[in-house]
Amino acid sequence: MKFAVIVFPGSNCDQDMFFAIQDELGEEVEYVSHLESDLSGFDAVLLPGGFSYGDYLRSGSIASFSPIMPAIRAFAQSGKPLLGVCNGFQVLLEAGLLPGAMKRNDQLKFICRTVDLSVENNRTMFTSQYDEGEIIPIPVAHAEGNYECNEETLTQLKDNQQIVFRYANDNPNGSTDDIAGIINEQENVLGMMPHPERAVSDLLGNDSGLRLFQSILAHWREAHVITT
Amino acid sequence: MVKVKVYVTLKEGVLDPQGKAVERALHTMNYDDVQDMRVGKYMEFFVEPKENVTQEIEDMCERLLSNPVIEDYRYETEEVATS
Amino acid sequence: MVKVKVYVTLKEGVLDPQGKAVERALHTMNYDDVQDMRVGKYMEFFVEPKENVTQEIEDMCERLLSNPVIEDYRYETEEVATS
Amino acid sequence: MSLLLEPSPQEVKDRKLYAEMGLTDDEFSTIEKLLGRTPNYTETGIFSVMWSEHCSYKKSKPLLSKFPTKSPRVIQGPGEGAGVVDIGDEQAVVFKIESHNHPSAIEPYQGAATGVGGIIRDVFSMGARPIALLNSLRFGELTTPRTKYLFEEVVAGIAGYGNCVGVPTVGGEIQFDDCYQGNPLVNAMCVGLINHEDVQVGQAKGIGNTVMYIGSATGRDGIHGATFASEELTDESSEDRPAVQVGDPFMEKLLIEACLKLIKSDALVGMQDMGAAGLTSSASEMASKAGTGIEMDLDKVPQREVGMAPYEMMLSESQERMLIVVEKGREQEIKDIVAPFDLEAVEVGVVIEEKQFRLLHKGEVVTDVPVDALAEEAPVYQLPSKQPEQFVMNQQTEVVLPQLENPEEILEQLLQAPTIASKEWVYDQYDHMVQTNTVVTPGSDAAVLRIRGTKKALAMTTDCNSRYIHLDPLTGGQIVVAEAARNVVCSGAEPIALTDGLNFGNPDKEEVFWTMEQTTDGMAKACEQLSTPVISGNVSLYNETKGTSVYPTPVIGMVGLIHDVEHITTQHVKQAGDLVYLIGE
Ligand SMILES: Nc1ncnc2c1ncn2[C@@H]1O[C@H](COP(=O)(O)OP(=O)(O)O)[C@@H](O)[C@H]1O
Repeated sequence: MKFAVIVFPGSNCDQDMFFAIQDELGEEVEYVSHLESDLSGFDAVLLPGGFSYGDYLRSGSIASFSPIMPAIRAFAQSGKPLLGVCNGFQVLLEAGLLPGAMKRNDQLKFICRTVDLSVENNRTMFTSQYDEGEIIPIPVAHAEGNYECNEETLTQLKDNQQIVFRYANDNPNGSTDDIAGIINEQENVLGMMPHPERAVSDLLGNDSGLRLFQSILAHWREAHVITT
Repeated sequence: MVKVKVYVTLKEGVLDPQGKAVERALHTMNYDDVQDMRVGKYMEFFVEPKENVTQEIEDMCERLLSNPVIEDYRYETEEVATS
Repeated sequence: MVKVKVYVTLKEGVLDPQGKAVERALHTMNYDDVQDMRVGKYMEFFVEPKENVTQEIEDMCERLLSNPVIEDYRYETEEVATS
Repeated sequence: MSLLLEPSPQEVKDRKLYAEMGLTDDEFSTIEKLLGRTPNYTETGIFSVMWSEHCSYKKSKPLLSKFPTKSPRVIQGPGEGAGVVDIGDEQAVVFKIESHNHPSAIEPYQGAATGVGGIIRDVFSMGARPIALLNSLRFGELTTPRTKYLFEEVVAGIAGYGNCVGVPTVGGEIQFDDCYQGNPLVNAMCVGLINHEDVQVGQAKGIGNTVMYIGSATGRDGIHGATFASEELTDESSEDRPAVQVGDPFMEKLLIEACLKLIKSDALVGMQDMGAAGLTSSASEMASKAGTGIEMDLDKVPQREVGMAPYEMMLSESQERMLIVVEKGREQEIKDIVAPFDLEAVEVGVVIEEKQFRLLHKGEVVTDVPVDALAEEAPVYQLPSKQPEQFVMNQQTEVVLPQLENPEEILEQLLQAPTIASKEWVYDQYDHMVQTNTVVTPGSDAAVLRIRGTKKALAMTTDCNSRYIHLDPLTGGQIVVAEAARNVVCSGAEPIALTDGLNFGNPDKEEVFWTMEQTTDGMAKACEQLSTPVISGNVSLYNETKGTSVYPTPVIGMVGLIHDVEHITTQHVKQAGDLVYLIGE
């Protein structure tokens, strides 16, 4: 399986994402510059965290006009897995690929720590390797992760089970309904504030994010490999 | 040149954590009667005068300068002599 | 009530990385003629009318709402009926 | 300031304008002798920054020379942007500490942020990828709104910059004490990782080679910052600053990535960041180290503001700028390498044979001085010192052993003291995990980072107990080094080298200088004993307000090597039933 990690100017979790796939998941992965315009050779696309364009104005806003964006939209259309983490999630929101918007954390500070997430929906291509309702510790690191949407959108997210992750115990940023990650209606575009790619190795004390990438792989294998 | 001033604020009904914090800070500094503090963005820039300049400014505001999902914007323009 | 609007901008000569980045972004979106973009803060709030209200607002601006080392501020006030 | 209004050389001399820039009468006449004429306004400004304590170490050099700087592992000791130490497998670790005390006292967020930016540039200008940041902070007691403001903003500034550039802030230390009330200390350390073959030097070699400028345009920010750092803070200090430097971490991130590409090109000859004294120090030092000269055309320097005078351009401390020397004729290659990062490399000058530092502006020569006069021939002072009476009194004080009646209560009180209490509030704001190498996160004795692709790891810490040094500088100086080494050892590492940030008061006071001598004696001795050479460092003097100096605060940043990640130990208690031992006296 072949992954793409998109690199915007100011992305800084691109390498973490790359190594998570290459070293821990053991699959093929390439960096793709924001200046490129074609993603057709890839089976999954990852938008990493960081501060694209310094996160000036609003997080992810300037990146959402990058030359690569039409290819990302097309990729989302194709039904293949598109994952945005942290800044990647913010880019997906700014680009309108996921509903809602981000505000500054309600305590107005950057926050970096490991929080408990509950897996609200394990029937997606990103979460099949988790149990429903399972609590997993995953690090967050952001200043603008306070997810906001209107009532109508929230109802829709709930009705369609688009809320994939919630903060289980303490909500670090004040997000609406403790939302930590949401998926689009077609269920192939996931955006989440916590960083699964930071939780893929025993040496660093946490590998509970690895199963997210394994889920993507399992989904791809089902479609492409004849199980013996 | 046309001087443009853009004001971006959170939509009514959207909680403003920053405004809240600033208001609280002012209260602790004994400015007790400060109410309904909202913090937004203010942008100033220049563009060439042209026929459809207001349309262009609105486009910029809607596409980049504000996020219509949670923000409102308004703007003012003023013709200024080139310096 | 008095409605107060405060505009905070970086002092002239102080680098505005945000303004620079936004200007660049607008250029790549083909708004080529945008120049001298500066991004600042905009605040709105209400206070009770009182004699020394302008003095009080200036105090707030200097003590908290702006950072006098790198920012300038200006403000407008307007009497409004209590809602 | 327009060129027309610039004072003539005679006026600079007669009206003693040089004194306002920080030069003494003697220093000014030395300059006249070196030049064989009276320097003009721009030249005087250039000398004043290059001969400031901040750039020349004219008052601290004799003390620094006591430090051991060599070991079989040391590849580059003091003298370059940062020191370089071998860690095997053709890899090396690069690190340095730097203070940003006075800017942080005036504008804490930007002061701290630009301090972080500056130290990161020192490390990647050596060719290393920055892999970790640490800091060491000192504030007054957390009882006044001003101190709380300074504390919160400094932490926010460090976080704002480090988080954005994607270098994890993995450690640090904070002390609150009244002596820092008017003069907080903000020291930042950066650690980088490099392959031996990539080590760069900041040298302008090769006559005819091209000098190029990359990064932010030059504005009027922080003019005379180096001089400012070499003076006491006064109530007027805020007005002293023409414009505070504002950091642009996004630009820095682009520079890091672009420069780490550049070092792979053999068209690159030398690279240096524009830190204190900006264009002046970077250009003249690069030439001086290479035994060459540089001629620069200031009209080509990217400028953010209109009508900048040569004086302003040369003394500006605008952030996020790099100066590189490139093989003649290969400028386009360099431009092509940096272009994808939205950066431009601009030709601003040429390496010349004559060892002169020559600047042109609007077709006129506005500066023409020997490079060595700037970089090498700055005066060095042997300052007088005197044992403070306070010290004698301290020595005579009888040791009192406190009798505790309610130890539990006392312990609780101690744990509540901000200096001792958990610093989670602080390091929660730092992204300490980005780059996913942080094995031991903040909160333990030392931070530990694995080196990807090897079994090795690095331990790192910053330490300084300034009260000990205040009471007994010789012993205290030894203690700081030993404490850092213990922290490194406790994490499972072998200490390999250190960087030091010497923060003191006004060295012209004999008592202060005595303390500096004693402290550095103690440090040097401990460094010898522990075989931990000093590979880089920084000196920040004049940390005083209203005549009162801060405690002597020589911050140690130490790095240790863990040969096998299996051997990493953390501070935390692991399970009930484990035995507790006390080792040592
Ligand atoms: N206290 C110190 N101990 C050891 N080396 C020091 C100390 N202070 C400064 N140095 C060294 O002197 C050199 C010049 O320092 P500095 O002027 O701060 O460099 P830069 O201009 O690159 O910031 C550097 O190599 C630095 O490591």
